[in-house]
Amino acid sequence: MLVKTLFAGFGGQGVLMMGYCVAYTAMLEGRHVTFMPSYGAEVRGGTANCTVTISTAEIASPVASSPENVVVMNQPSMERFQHHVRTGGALIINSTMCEREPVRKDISVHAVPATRIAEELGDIRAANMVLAGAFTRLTHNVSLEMLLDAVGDIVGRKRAHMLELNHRAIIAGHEYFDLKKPAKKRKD
Amino acid sequence: MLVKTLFAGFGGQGVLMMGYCVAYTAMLEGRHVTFMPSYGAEVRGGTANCTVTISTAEIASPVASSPENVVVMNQPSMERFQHHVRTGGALIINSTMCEREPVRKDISVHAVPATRIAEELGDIRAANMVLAGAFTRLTHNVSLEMLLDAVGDIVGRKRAHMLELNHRAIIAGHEYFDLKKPAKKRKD
Amino acid sequence: MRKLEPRPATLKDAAFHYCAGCGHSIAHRVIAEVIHEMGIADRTIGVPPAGCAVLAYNYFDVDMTEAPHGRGAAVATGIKRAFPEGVVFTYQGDGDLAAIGTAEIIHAANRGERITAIFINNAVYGMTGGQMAPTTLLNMRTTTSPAGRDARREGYPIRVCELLAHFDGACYIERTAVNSPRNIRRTKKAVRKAFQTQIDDLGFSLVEILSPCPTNWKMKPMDAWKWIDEVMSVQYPIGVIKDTTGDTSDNAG
Amino acid sequence: MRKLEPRPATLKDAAFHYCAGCGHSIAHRVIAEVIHEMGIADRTIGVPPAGCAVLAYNYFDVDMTEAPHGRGAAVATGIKRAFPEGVVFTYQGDGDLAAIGTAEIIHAANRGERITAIFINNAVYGMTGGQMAPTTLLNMRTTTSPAGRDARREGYPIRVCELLAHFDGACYIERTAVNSPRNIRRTKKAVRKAFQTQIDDLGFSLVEILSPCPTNWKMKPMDAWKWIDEVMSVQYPIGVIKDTTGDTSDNAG
Amino acid sequence: MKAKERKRAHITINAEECKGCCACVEFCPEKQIGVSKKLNTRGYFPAAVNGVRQRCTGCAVCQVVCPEMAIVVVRDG
Amino acid sequence: MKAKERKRAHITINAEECKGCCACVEFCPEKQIGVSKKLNTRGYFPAAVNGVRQRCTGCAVCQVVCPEMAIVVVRDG
Amino acid sequence: MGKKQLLRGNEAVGEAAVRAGCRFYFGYPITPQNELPEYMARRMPEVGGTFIQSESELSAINMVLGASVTGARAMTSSSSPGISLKQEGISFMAAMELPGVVVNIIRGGPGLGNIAPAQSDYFQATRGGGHGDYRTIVLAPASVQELADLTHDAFDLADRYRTPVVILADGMIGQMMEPVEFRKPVVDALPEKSWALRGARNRRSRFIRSLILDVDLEEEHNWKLYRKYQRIQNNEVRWDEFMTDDAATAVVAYGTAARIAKGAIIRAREKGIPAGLFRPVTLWPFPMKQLKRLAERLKTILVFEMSTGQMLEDVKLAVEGAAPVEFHGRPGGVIPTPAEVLRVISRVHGRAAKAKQDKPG
Amino acid sequence: MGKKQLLRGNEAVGEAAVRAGCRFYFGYPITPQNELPEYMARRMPEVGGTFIQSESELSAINMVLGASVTGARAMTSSSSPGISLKQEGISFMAAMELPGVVVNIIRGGPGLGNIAPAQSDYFQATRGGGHGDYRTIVLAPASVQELADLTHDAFDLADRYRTPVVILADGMIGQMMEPVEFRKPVVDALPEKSWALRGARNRRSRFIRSLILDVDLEEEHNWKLYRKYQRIQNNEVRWDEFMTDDAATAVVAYGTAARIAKGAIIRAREKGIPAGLFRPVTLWPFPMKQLKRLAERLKTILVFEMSTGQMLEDVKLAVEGAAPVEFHGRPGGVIPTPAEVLRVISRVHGRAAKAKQDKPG
Ligand SMILES: Cc1ncc(C[n+]2csc(CCOP(=O)(O)OP(=O)(O)O)c2C)c(N)n1
Ligand SMILES: Cc1ncc(C[n+]2csc(CCOP(=O)(O)OP(=O)(O)O)c2C)c(N)n1
Ligand code: SF4
Ligand code: SF4
Ligand code: SF4
Ligand code: SF4
Ligand code: SF4
Ligand code: SF4
Ligand SMILES: [Mg+2]
Ligand SMILES: [Mg+2]
Repeated sequence: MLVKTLFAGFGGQGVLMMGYCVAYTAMLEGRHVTFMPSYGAEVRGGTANCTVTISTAEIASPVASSPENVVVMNQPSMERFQHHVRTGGALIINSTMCEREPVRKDISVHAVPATRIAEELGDIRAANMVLAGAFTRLTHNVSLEMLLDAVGDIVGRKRAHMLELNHRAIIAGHEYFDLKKPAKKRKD
Repeated sequence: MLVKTLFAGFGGQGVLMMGYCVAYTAMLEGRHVTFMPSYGAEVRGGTANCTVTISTAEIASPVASSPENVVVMNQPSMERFQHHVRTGGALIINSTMCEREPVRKDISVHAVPATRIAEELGDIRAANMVLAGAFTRLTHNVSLEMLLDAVGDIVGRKRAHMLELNHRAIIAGHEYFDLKKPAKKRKD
Repeated sequence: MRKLEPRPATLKDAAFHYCAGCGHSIAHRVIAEVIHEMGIADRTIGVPPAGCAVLAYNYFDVDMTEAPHGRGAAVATGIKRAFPEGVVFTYQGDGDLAAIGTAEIIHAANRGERITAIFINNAVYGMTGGQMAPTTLLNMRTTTSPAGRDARREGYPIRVCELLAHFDGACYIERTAVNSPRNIRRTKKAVRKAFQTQIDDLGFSLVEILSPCPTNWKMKPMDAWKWIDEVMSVQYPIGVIKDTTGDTSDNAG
Repeated sequence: MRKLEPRPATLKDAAFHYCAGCGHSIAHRVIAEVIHEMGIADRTIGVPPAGCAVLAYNYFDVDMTEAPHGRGAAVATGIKRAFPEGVVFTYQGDGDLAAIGTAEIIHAANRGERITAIFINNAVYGMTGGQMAPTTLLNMRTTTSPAGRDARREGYPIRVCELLAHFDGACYIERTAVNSPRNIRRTKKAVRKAFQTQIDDLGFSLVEILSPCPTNWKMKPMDAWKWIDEVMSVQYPIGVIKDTTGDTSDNAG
Repeated sequence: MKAKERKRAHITINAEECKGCCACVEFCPEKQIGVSKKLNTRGYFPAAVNGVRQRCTGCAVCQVVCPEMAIVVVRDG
Repeated sequence: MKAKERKRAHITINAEECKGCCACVEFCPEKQIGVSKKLNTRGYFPAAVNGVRQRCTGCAVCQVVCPEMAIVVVRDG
Repeated sequence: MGKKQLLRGNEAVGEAAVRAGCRFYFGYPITPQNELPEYMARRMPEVGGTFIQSESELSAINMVLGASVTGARAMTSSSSPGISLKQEGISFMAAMELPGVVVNIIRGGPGLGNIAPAQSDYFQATRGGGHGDYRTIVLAPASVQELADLTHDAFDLADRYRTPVVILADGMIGQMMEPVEFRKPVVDALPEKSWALRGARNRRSRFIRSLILDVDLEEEHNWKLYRKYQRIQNNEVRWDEFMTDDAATAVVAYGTAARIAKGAIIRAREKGIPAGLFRPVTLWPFPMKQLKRLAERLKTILVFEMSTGQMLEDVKLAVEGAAPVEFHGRPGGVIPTPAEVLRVISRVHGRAAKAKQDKPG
Repeated sequence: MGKKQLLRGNEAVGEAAVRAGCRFYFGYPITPQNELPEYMARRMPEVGGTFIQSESELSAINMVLGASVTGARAMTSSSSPGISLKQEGISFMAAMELPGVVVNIIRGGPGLGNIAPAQSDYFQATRGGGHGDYRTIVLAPASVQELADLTHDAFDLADRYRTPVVILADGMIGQMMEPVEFRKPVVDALPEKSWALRGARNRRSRFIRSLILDVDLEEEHNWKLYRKYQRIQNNEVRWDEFMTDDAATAVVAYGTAARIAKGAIIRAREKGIPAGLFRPVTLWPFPMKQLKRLAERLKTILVFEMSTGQMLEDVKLAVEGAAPVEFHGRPGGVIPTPAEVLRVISRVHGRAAKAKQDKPG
């Protein structure tokens, strides 16, 4: 089993951190994993993205031209990367920052008002964690528990306040879909 | 026919000019010729040498480990290079500057008091031309006439005084052996 | 009704890729305006650097050629010697000019090459992500001076104008900034004078432009602009550092 | 009866390969005397250049390592950082230090590397046969400035001491010569003080030695020695150029 | 001079080219410019003319400082 | 001091190591040194002590200036 | 055995170097290797080491040379253009027999090129981009774990053979994060270096140099180096094979290209194509004999590089015609996909099979 | 047709360059090529050209790059260590498709080595010592006359293919004097260069660069260069054969080694040994097919280089096992003698003859 996920958004939205947390979780789960940041002159443009590949076997390439999942944190990233999602794959959207709907009909689209949820939790910078939580719920690519653990390692258990905020954001994202009726064409 | 001659002396004695004149002469005679200066850190030591190769056919290598002829302008060069002369070859010595006799017995040795002759002609710096003249007489490697011509080209016919001095020196060197009884083991 | 066109004809119609509030954008416009106003667009050759401005040829509508990182002054020397009618300028960052390109700029200045160097001092390596530059201020944190630049370990911030003023071939050297309307106007005058120095065959000219890099300074753009006034220009005082052109009328800025 | 041994113990028993009247020979002896007298032979590492002094390790009886042409200051930096107890000196010609090695010496000085540069200024490239150096005087003929150095074409003679004095990391900089008993003694004091500056962990030190190259100047040795007094030291004044050691007692020379 | 500067002018801001650096906001002597609350498609909050009625003098300071050349000053006079 | 300097000393010159640069000749305050007329084996005319009787003070200037360390000063006192 | 960490390739190099006893890092920024100097800038002060951002790549390699002279373990890193600038220094270090580690995180070239991953500096690394008869050991990792492991080994090899060692990776391996475990023990005491210079205390002074004016001695030195290089060729060849036992077609690839090829080979096997992978880990010494031996059992060889074909020459030199050699190259920073390589494998294998059919027996 | 002059190799390069229309020389002193910059320092002012002794070899190559951008013919020269410093610039010129001539008068290496003649920079010249997928045309003269001729051609080739051309000679050819005749007509008008930059007058502005951030475009650029290199390989191979018609043993050698070998072959023939010489004149493109064709008729090949064996690899790549390849190398600045090479030829030939005897038929 090999699954690739692309995370994208503006620089500063914590896109790389989101991908890193997911990749770290997979490592804790003992899986093969690669995390590949986009790098380069694009950074000037203010957008960032990364690809996380999780597999039960060795990973040939850490990049993805057509990932199974795409998580986007804003409108421009959605516009651009929706076209990358593999047919039948999932597109997870930070709906607070995306006004328009994606055009793709052959993929499942999941909208999470991540920025709004984070704002409600007290810090819009936690929007990435909301999406990470939603990601675990929607893809089962990594487990919620391990993600919480991973974030514990990464944020550092001493920074209790930050950690708690992140944990709450992850759980909120995870639970968002329990409260909500299934997305169209949703699949596990 | 391929003949190599090594010219050696202190820097400033005009060793390279002597070799160059001989090489130039050979060129005028339509022969294949190479002129190879020694170069390198040795220059600091104040000695200089060069090898002139003259041939009727293409020349494979412009250097010589055992040249047919060696022309030396001073004692240290004589000490060092007498050992390079091919058995049966010729060693031409500026006897004014060489106190000791060469030890080699299997070569013909020709002593010319070149510096003294040059001094008599008015300029000790012409000692190299005296030796060049002697060289034509002793080796027949290049002709006297052509050497005079060559030096005309090189010194430049406008510098009449210099040219005349050089011509007189060459001729003096050439004629020196006519006035003198043949050297031991002398060969043409 | 009269529109004031902000884009000089010597700039291509392309949006800058620089970060918000970056000084490169303003420096580009100012240089383009000078080239336009002096009417030299058809004989100007620019040499952009490796640095954030590496794509400057996408903006300037004059002939341009790349140079390896730091070698702008040598490339410009080659150009100018082969095309003396040309107006040749390098556009170089502080990493490019004051680190890897130290020898090239010094010897071009010393030879009095008739070229103009536009030196963008933003106190960091912008393009590669905010490493320490020779011009990084003491105690300033960068990705390669994470504890703040320490004189003992990393040396002192280098004052390029004062250094190059040392050379007899250097004719006109001024330091300006692009962090206020006044400084931007001053920069324009300086660039014009530097080009004129070259055109008048007087010698080497250089304009150092203190230029905000909000991204790597980790400041909001306007904080970065203010920081130039409050901190950076203390180490790097704005003004004419050297002028042997004989024409000092413009030096007040 | 008391023999005054001319050869310090820190010089190997080998005749110099330098030309008659060459300043390298004297500079070598002076440095060796200082090392001997300071008792630091067992922790000194020297870095000879590409240049006439490339074989300096045949003379100095201390540990030495080669550096690529011009990179002495970088090599010495590596050595000193890895062996801080050491006394590390570079020995560099004007081509080596002021042309190809410009960037290295400037940044070493700016970082205040605890090394000492002995800079042999003979105004030409000696080893390679007398080409123009950055320090060649105006109108001086060399094999690559056959019409005499022309400022317009070839730039101006570079004053290395004054240039390096610009850098805050440079702590002690003096220019001397080896063309008279007095200047030779002065040179010795300067070298000692430069080493002391390093040992006292104060910063970068450099001694520029005006050094005759009779061969490439095409002068008799004593004419070359006099030329230093009469011509060369006008362009390159002898004296302490910078001293922030706090100890100025020796500066009179 | 003052009188002349006071004469009517207005500016237009290209909200898509603006990167929200706030230089114009900072330096407009008449405080004519503020920041929009709406992100543009490149992810910046662009500058916007303050309020409805402009008291712009056409001094062009905003244009001089704008790194993106996103501002056009129109002198109505 | 003067008296002390005047005391007897002499020098020896290694004619083979000498390169004939004449620094000692030039700088000896007592003009004790001249140039030999005989080339040494390395092709130089070496320095040589002038005349028979030396008036050397042992000041060692010659030694200080000699690039080849070819001079040894011997203070006889 | 440490625990697994999720590390970026560039950082893994840094940590592995520190664990291998490297205390001197000199470098100059260039993408895509910046995280390495940045890591060292943070890490070196923690372990009492030295980090200097030098004024240029040239200075950096010469600082490495200087530190190495004292017996210390030192390294520098850069990416393609910066590595070109180090060639003189590398040639000097090889000549002076100084150990040292040079990391090249290759980007697209020639010239400024771009900052994407490439394998176009193979010639430079394996043939000595500098002047003179010398070689450097060249190690080519295909994962972040292997990058860490080889970095450690690089210091050992450099010291053992007194020669510079090049780690040749690309922007992908430098930038990518993967789980890494530092398996080799931390080096506390460096190997004794009897040749190092730390002052002539209780011994005679000595020097280290590459200038040998006497041509006979210089020739001797050249042959001495040559013999050393032969020893390295005999002892230090490393390579990896995957599913080659019964393979008819083998892909020869290294580094990033090899791991992509491996993915393609797994899929090829699923499709019934008997493909395998031969992966040189040391690019110099190249596993000549090993590849020859394999080639004798093969129908075809497919050389796959992220370049226009450089290792290709070594493969041909190794194979000596024992099997036909085909080439697939993607230069310029393109990261090819396993699917693409699979297509090429299928084509090449199909052609070989057909050729066999045409000439039976 | 000029008259014969007795010229030093280094000076012949200078005069040939001037006659070929080169008006820009930038260089830095290094033995054994100093007479070239010194010649240019005198000569350039006479023809209205520019000579600059740059502050370093790095600056020199970049000045050449700059002059070339304007359409001028420009050159630089150095010897081994200095050529290493030019590798970044050469890579840039190749990438930017800028003509230019780089002369390497090789000396003994690696490192500072010595100043005697050597052939140990073959790899660097033919494989691109710089980074990225590029090649330079490499011309290897064996006499001063040929050095002059090839210098002239170098400028034409550089312009025709918009690529840097390397002249690879050694200290012997650089220092030696031989009669030279400048046979090619003096170039008065340079070829039109539609791409050159001399200000955007009556045309749109343009730029020359090597940075291509888009990997697909950079790949395209790489393949474009690759196709150009193939064109060069098809059209510009030069080589020379001597007595190969009936040869059983051929010596493959270039430059100085080739002329020494020729002397040996003449003597071998006198002794009845059927030896011949295959001399590549272009080292890149290497005369692959031509050597292969010859090899098929041979018993043995003896590669003879003044190095530990670099061209050897190209010979093996060319010959593809068609004949056994033996090697004789003299690195470090040694100038071998024809007598010595004759001994090796005799031995190698004898061995081949014996092998034939042992396995008759
Ligand atoms: C030889 C070489 N070394 C390093 C680099 C990488 N590099 C590109 S730009 C740059 C420095 C950028 O800093 P600066 O010159 O200050 O320009 P800025 O981006 O700040 O405007 C570096 C190190 C390169 N392209 N080539
Ligand atoms: C990279 C490189 N370029 C050039 C040279 C040749 N070279 C050796 S010494 C030298 C310059 C010598 O001049 P200087 O430094 O002034 O020392 P001097 O001989 O005058 O004491 C040069 C150019 C070299 N060895 N390496
Ligand atoms: S990184 Fe700095 S210098 Fe570069 S574009 Fe951004 S703000 Fe400008
Ligand atoms: S060439 Fe000059 S510097 Fe070199 S040894 Fe001779 S006199 Fe001294
Ligand atoms: S023109 Fe002047 S007054 Fe009008 S908006 Fe711009 S800065 Fe303000
Ligand atoms: S100055 Fe320009 S870019 Fe900055 S906020 Fe104003 S309009 Fe936008
Ligand atoms: S010691 Fe003094 S007096 Fe005696 S010879 Fe030497 S310089 Fe002259
Ligand atoms: S100073 Fe020394 S080398 Fe010079 S002439 Fe006197 S003894 Fe000889
Ligand atoms: Mg900068
Ligand atoms: Mg010098």
